[in-house]
Amino acid sequence: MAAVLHAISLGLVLFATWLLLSGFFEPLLITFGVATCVIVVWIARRMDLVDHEGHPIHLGPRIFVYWLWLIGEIVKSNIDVAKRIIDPRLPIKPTLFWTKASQQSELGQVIYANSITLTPGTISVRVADGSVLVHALSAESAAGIAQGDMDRRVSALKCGGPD
Amino acid sequence: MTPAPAILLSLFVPLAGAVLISLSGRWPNVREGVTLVTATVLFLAVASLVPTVMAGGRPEATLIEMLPGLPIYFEVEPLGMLFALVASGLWIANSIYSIGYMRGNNEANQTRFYVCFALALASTMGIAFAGNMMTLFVFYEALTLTTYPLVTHKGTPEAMRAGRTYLGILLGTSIGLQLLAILWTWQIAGTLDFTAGGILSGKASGPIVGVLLLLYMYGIGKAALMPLHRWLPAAMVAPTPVSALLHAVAVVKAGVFTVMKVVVYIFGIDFLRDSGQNQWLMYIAAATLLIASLVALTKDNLKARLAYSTISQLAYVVLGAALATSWGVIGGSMQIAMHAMGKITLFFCAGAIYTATRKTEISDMAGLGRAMPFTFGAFLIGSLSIIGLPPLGGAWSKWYLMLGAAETGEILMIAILMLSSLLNVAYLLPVVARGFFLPAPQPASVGAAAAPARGGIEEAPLLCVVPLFLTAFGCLMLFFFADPLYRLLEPIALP
Amino acid sequence: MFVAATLAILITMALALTRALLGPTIYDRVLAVNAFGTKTVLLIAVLGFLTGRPDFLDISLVYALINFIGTIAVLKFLKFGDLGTPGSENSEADD
Amino acid sequence: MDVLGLYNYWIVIVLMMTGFYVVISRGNLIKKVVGLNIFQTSVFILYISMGKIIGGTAPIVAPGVTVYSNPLPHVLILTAIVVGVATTALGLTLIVRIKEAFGTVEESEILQQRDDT
Amino acid sequence: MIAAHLPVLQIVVPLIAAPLCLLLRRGALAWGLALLASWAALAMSVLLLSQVLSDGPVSYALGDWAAPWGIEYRVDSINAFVLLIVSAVGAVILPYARRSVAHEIPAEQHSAFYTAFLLCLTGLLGVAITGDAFNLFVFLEISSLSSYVLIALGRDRRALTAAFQYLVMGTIGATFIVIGIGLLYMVTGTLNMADLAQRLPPLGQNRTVVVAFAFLTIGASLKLALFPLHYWLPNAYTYAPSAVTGFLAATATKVAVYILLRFFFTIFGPEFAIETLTLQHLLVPLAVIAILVCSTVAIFQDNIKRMLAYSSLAQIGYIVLGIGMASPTGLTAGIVHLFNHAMTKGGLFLALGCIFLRVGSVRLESMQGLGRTMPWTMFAFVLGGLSLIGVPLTVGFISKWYLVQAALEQDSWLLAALVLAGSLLAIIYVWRVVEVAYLRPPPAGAAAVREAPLSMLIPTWVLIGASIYFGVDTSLTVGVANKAAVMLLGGAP
Amino acid sequence: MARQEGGRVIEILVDIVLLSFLAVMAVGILRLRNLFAVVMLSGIYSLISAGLFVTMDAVDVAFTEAAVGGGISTVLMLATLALTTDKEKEPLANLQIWPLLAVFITGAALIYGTLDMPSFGDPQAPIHLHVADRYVAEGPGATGVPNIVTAVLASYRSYDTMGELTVIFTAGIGVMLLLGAGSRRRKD
Amino acid sequence: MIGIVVDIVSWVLILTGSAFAIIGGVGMIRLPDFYTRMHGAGITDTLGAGLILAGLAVQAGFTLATVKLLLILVFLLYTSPTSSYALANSAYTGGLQPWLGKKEDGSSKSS
Amino acid sequence: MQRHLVLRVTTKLLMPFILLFALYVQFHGDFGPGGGFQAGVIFGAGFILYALVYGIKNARLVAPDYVIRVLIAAGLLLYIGVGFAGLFLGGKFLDYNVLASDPVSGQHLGILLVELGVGVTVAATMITVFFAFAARGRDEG
Repeated sequence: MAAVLHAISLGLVLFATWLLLSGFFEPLLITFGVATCVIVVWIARRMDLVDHEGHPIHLGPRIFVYWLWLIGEIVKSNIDVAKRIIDPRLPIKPTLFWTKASQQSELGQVIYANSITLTPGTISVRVADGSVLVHALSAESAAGIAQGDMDRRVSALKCGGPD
Repeated sequence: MTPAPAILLSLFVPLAGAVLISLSGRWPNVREGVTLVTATVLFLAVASLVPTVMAGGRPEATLIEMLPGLPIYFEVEPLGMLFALVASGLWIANSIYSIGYMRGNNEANQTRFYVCFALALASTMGIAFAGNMMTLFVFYEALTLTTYPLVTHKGTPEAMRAGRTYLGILLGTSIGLQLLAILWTWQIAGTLDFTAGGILSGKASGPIVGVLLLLYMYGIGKAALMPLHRWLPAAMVAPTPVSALLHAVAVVKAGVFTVMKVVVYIFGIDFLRDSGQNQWLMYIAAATLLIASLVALTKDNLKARLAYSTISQLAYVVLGAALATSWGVIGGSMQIAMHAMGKITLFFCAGAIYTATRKTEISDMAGLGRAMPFTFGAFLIGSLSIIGLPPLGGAWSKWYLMLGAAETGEILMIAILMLSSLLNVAYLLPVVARGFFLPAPQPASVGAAAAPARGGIEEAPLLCVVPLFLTAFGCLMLFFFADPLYRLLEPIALP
Repeated sequence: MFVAATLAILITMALALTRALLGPTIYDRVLAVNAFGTKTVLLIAVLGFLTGRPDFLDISLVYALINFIGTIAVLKFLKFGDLGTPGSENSEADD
Repeated sequence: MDVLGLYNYWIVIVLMMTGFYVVISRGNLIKKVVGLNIFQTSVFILYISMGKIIGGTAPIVAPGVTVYSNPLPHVLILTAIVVGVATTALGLTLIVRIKEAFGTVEESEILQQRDDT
Repeated sequence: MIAAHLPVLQIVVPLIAAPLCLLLRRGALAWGLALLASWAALAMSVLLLSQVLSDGPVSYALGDWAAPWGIEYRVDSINAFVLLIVSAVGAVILPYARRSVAHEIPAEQHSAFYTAFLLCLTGLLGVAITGDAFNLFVFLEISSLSSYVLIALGRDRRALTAAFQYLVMGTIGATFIVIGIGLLYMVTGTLNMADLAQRLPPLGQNRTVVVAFAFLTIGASLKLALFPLHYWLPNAYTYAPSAVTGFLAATATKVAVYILLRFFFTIFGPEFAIETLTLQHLLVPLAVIAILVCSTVAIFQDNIKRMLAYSSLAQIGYIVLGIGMASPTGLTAGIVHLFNHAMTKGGLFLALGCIFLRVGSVRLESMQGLGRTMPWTMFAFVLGGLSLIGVPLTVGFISKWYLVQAALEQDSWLLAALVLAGSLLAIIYVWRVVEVAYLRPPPAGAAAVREAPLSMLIPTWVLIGASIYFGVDTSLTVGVANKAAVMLLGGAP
Repeated sequence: MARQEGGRVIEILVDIVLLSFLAVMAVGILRLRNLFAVVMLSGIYSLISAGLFVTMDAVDVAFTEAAVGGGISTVLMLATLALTTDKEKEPLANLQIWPLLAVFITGAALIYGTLDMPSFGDPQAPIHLHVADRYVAEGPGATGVPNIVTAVLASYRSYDTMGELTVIFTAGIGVMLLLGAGSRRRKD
Repeated sequence: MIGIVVDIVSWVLILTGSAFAIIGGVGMIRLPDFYTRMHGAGITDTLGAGLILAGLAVQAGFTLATVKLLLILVFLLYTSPTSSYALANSAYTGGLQPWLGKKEDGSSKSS
Repeated sequence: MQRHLVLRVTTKLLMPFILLFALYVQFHGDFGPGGGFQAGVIFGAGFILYALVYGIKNARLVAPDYVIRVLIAAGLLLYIGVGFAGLFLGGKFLDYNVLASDPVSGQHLGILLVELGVGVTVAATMITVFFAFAARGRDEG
């Protein structure tokens, strides 16, 4: 049942994307769009892609809130790293450390790891056993991760989904 | 006059014979019967053309148009008539002889032998009746190819080497030089049809004539003009009937016949003489004639000696052509027939000696004449004919050649001809003399050398002796009945 | 304005290119290639505006996509030395 | 003939020749294929260069645009690209098989193995 | 309807059979389909040739777009002739392929093999028929790619390197052709050959055109393995499966020669190619060197397939020589030899394939005694060999006849002599085989060698028979070739 | 959005810069021994040339080149490297004289050929005046397809495209035959 | 009026984006080792690209182009960390040790 | 690379959109850049990505060899079929004008079908080629 729901919602999302991409609303192209969406959903199901990981509709609006916050973080860290790069003294002090990823689900861990990577200054190098190995450009950015603010926010997304 | 079927028949008969022979390969008697029948039928077919040709007719037949303006086309004229008669006639003798020889020596692959023989004869007929140079060339090549298996008949490394030389020189010269000459002729004259008076006459001039003549003369490797004569001695490894075929019936005769044809019908004797390009050819022929005779003197192997004798005798024909006079041409043409008859006799004898005694070296033949009187008697007759002594056929051809030389005032040539006759005497007669007059060596050594003839030396098998007797008789006949021959050939020299 | 962006992107590309040529490790090259790919995406987007035909952004999208797939292939190659292995199904660890 | 007008072609020629050189001078088969790729890609650029009209735009009809670059070279090159990738795929396939059969992809080492069986 | 659409059906029928073959999983079915398609192609090429001979050139506008805008098929006497050669060889080789392929290629690959074979056929036909320069390139690539694959399927591992070598050389050649076409397009704005022919002369000695000419020539020469650019060919022919070698040897280089002819005489026109650029000064020496060098190299080969491959190179030399002489006779000689060599060499390679099937090797020493154990095959081989030598009553003779005629017309007796010298070299290499096959006894353990199966023997003999028949009755081949030569030189399509 | 006059200058600038990049890449590919790096660079080469195609208005070509050159070719080459090796043997000499000569002659010929070429981007070049003009003028109308490249590709020169498809088909068959299930090489 | 505002906004966005892009590029050259260079590349990938695309989007207004620009952006933001991660990961598992300044950091678990 | 968590999840999310985009390109080749070939390549690339991340074995389950084999042939057959349709309907080979009542829509229809044929064959071929390469490594290794 959940699978069918996922499939339908995926189909709808895809169709929306189609319309956005296409910009044509002639019957012919709409037909093609529908056909396309059906085919893609069918293949996706064959590929076993359509589940809560592959199509995380359950995250709902929370994800957008997180995105906004993340963008802010990205801007901040960007400016920080940019400063360091153009500073003639090149004030960097790379570190490599493990930090805990407290998310229950794999999806959550992925979002966390990617978020770390997205913010310049820190890069996730490895994800294993509920921890993330992070490479940081400077002590400050390392501290920012170690603080655990991002970890908490990602956990709050409850990516595990109702399974 | 439409005896054209006879032409095609004489081409077809040996071919059909070849097929039948190969089909009857399992039953030797049938096979050899077929061979003989074929040979006879062929001779009859050829002979049926004689009256027409004698009467001045020129039967013709066209097979196919191979290239525009260049059909495979046959036309019987006197020279070809003569050649065809000689070849087909001698084939009968040769067939009989072959049967005796091949059986006597237990040769392998006899079927292939007879098949190739028949095919070679078909090619020879094609050459003899060819109505244009193209056709002649086609059959000339076919003859080379069909005789190749005969030369390499024994399959030994030596035979294969000989085969390579044979093929290499014959195909090489024909494709490399003769074909070029033919093409060039076509280019200049626009036709290749044998035409009385020559097709190049008036169309080519100056050095081109010389170059063309050179290309033709050395392109016709079968004429064994020095220095392209190597194939002929090399081919001596073949069984004796093959040697007879090569030397008397088909191959070398085809060569000199082609030379004659080229000189008479492509260049035209008058044209050639006027151009003056015949001079060097004359000298080459003369040189070949003498050198080959001298080499023959040094050979102890009987077949090798005969081979060089052939080279020398062929040069007579070429010389006749090179003289470019009517007598020369008649003499040369006659020499074809005369030499064929004489040389086949000699080869038959050599083969008979080998079959009976396994002897190949002249020095071993002392005293054999008494054991094999018929063989050595025939050898004597053949020798005398080759030397050119009356009352044998060879005398006529030598005579006309002398006349031809005299006609052009070439004293040198007359001298050479005479000298050559002396040389012939010197290398041929000792064989006979040795056989008859020298005592036989110790029996022990004879016994060791002649394993099959345990009970002393006897005549060769009857089937070997009869043909050589016949051909020896032929030599004699040719002296007395040369007139028809002359009348046959007259038109070509005196158009 | 687009000119400025174009120039900036070209400069960045040149820098990435330098890195790709310098190496020293193959990872540096891959990084440079990856960055270069992103820059190309931008360049094409900007060029569309520059030439007044901004409706060809599909190409940029394709670039981004291909770049991603290419990088994954590269990494898989680097890690496993071949492209067909799925790896062991059970292990959750990354190595 | 102005130098600026041909500059484009000249660089393309340099590129083509570099690719060509890689193909004929390198003994490594993979590098040969890469060289072929460069060679062909450069030819593509040559074609596209000749289709360009300064001031024109892509040949997709849009309102308000009058000058389009020449579409025909584009069509041809689309075909040529496909041919190129097909060739590359086949070349690489052969390389894989050669490696399996000879254990190397260096021309010189393969030549050493020219056993006659 | 069929008649009106003949030109396109000629290509499309084998083409559509190709994917269908792939769908038929069973090799035997695929073979049957391929056979049908190739025979249909032959029938159509015969019809097309007769149509062209009676009504003059045929044009077919694909997609109904008029000529310079759409792609046009244009069939005149020269390419109708080439079409006939290619489709005839294809139709003869397919029956042969059945046994040969079953012997040399794993069963599960058969349907794909026949697909590739049909594609190769399609490509070659497509090159020959098209009237559009770029379309020529596309079809050239179809044939090339499929021939790389077919060659690589040889059992020897060196087939792979040979195919790769061919791939590299072939691609360089094709790219050169593309460059050449591009340059022509650049200065004329058209790709249609007839249109090009009209638009090039006003440009005169435009430097771009000259360079385009050079590139097209080199590209085509690479494909046809003209002397210094021939390195790929011997390996490719040696290691490919027998049926493939037979097919490619008889067709691929012929089509490349056709390309050369088309470029020289139709597009650039004889005035430009011959009179302005004096091309003959380049082609003739190269051809002569090819004849002599490659024939000589052939003599020293112990692998008979390789020997024949070198002989092919020499024969290509003859063809190019004919073209290089640029006279009606010379061109006739070249075009006739195109046909003649296809028949002869195809037959020879097929005979060799029979030997490979029964003996398992094509090396000289393994052919001992084959004259007795495989009489028909060997006899076919000998006849083919005679044709290579140029013995009268074989097609080889006809070609050489015209070639020497052409040389003599230009008073270059040296050239004539060299042509004939090439024949002499051919005697040597052909005779090495004949000697071993006929005069050496079969080796002791060779009792198992039997005559090749009829399904292979008959196609072999069809080609060999053709090379005898057309050596005797030359009205068709020489007639068409002469017509084509006059047309090409006259410039009129 | 009006086309700016500066646009043309910058177009040429981009063109030149990208071409220079290409030249750098080509030399890099020539010199590098590490085949992996070579493959990476050739990937970039394709990407840059695709960028170049965009500046030259060949959007379809750019699209294809990006997908093929940057994607498929690179992936296939990596797959090949994975199955073979990624080290190139040291050649005998970095610059080989005969190939170099061949390349120089070819290149010189081409440069010679450029001398009579129409200038780059010249709207009056014959190429734009003969056949293509009609495609531009009539194509979209006759086929109902605004993308002239598609119109020409799939209709006017549809036959070429069929050939192109056949080429791809051939390559597919080839790979299937040579690397597919039935092609186990006997270890001989 | 709106036009000017739009122009100014897009100007600012594009110029800042360009600046970030260049800085990131410089970083790729200047920074000492592979891992640190990744941070440089990260700048161009995120803010550099983001700002430029955003600037273009503003310029384009509410059109299909904007949608596509945003799609590109989303796609970039989505894939670039993944590929970065994969790259870093494979470098790390491939045995490439990060340069950690003067003193060695012992916190890394060796695998 | 199944175990590669980040990659696996990302791919999962992305895959449907890649395929969608491929088909978008397929059907919008008339209006913007793109067309059958590009679409085929992108579609194939999607499968390649899947095979890279989930392993060739799984990818083969999604796209079995025989299906791919049929598709390779089918695309080409479709193309040629359109050509023949033109021929049977009274036009020349590949003449689209006769496919529908009026030439323009006939052309449009023809182009669409032809591009579809291209897309199918190209995608299937790309997949085959990649699978062949990747599978080879595993079996031999």
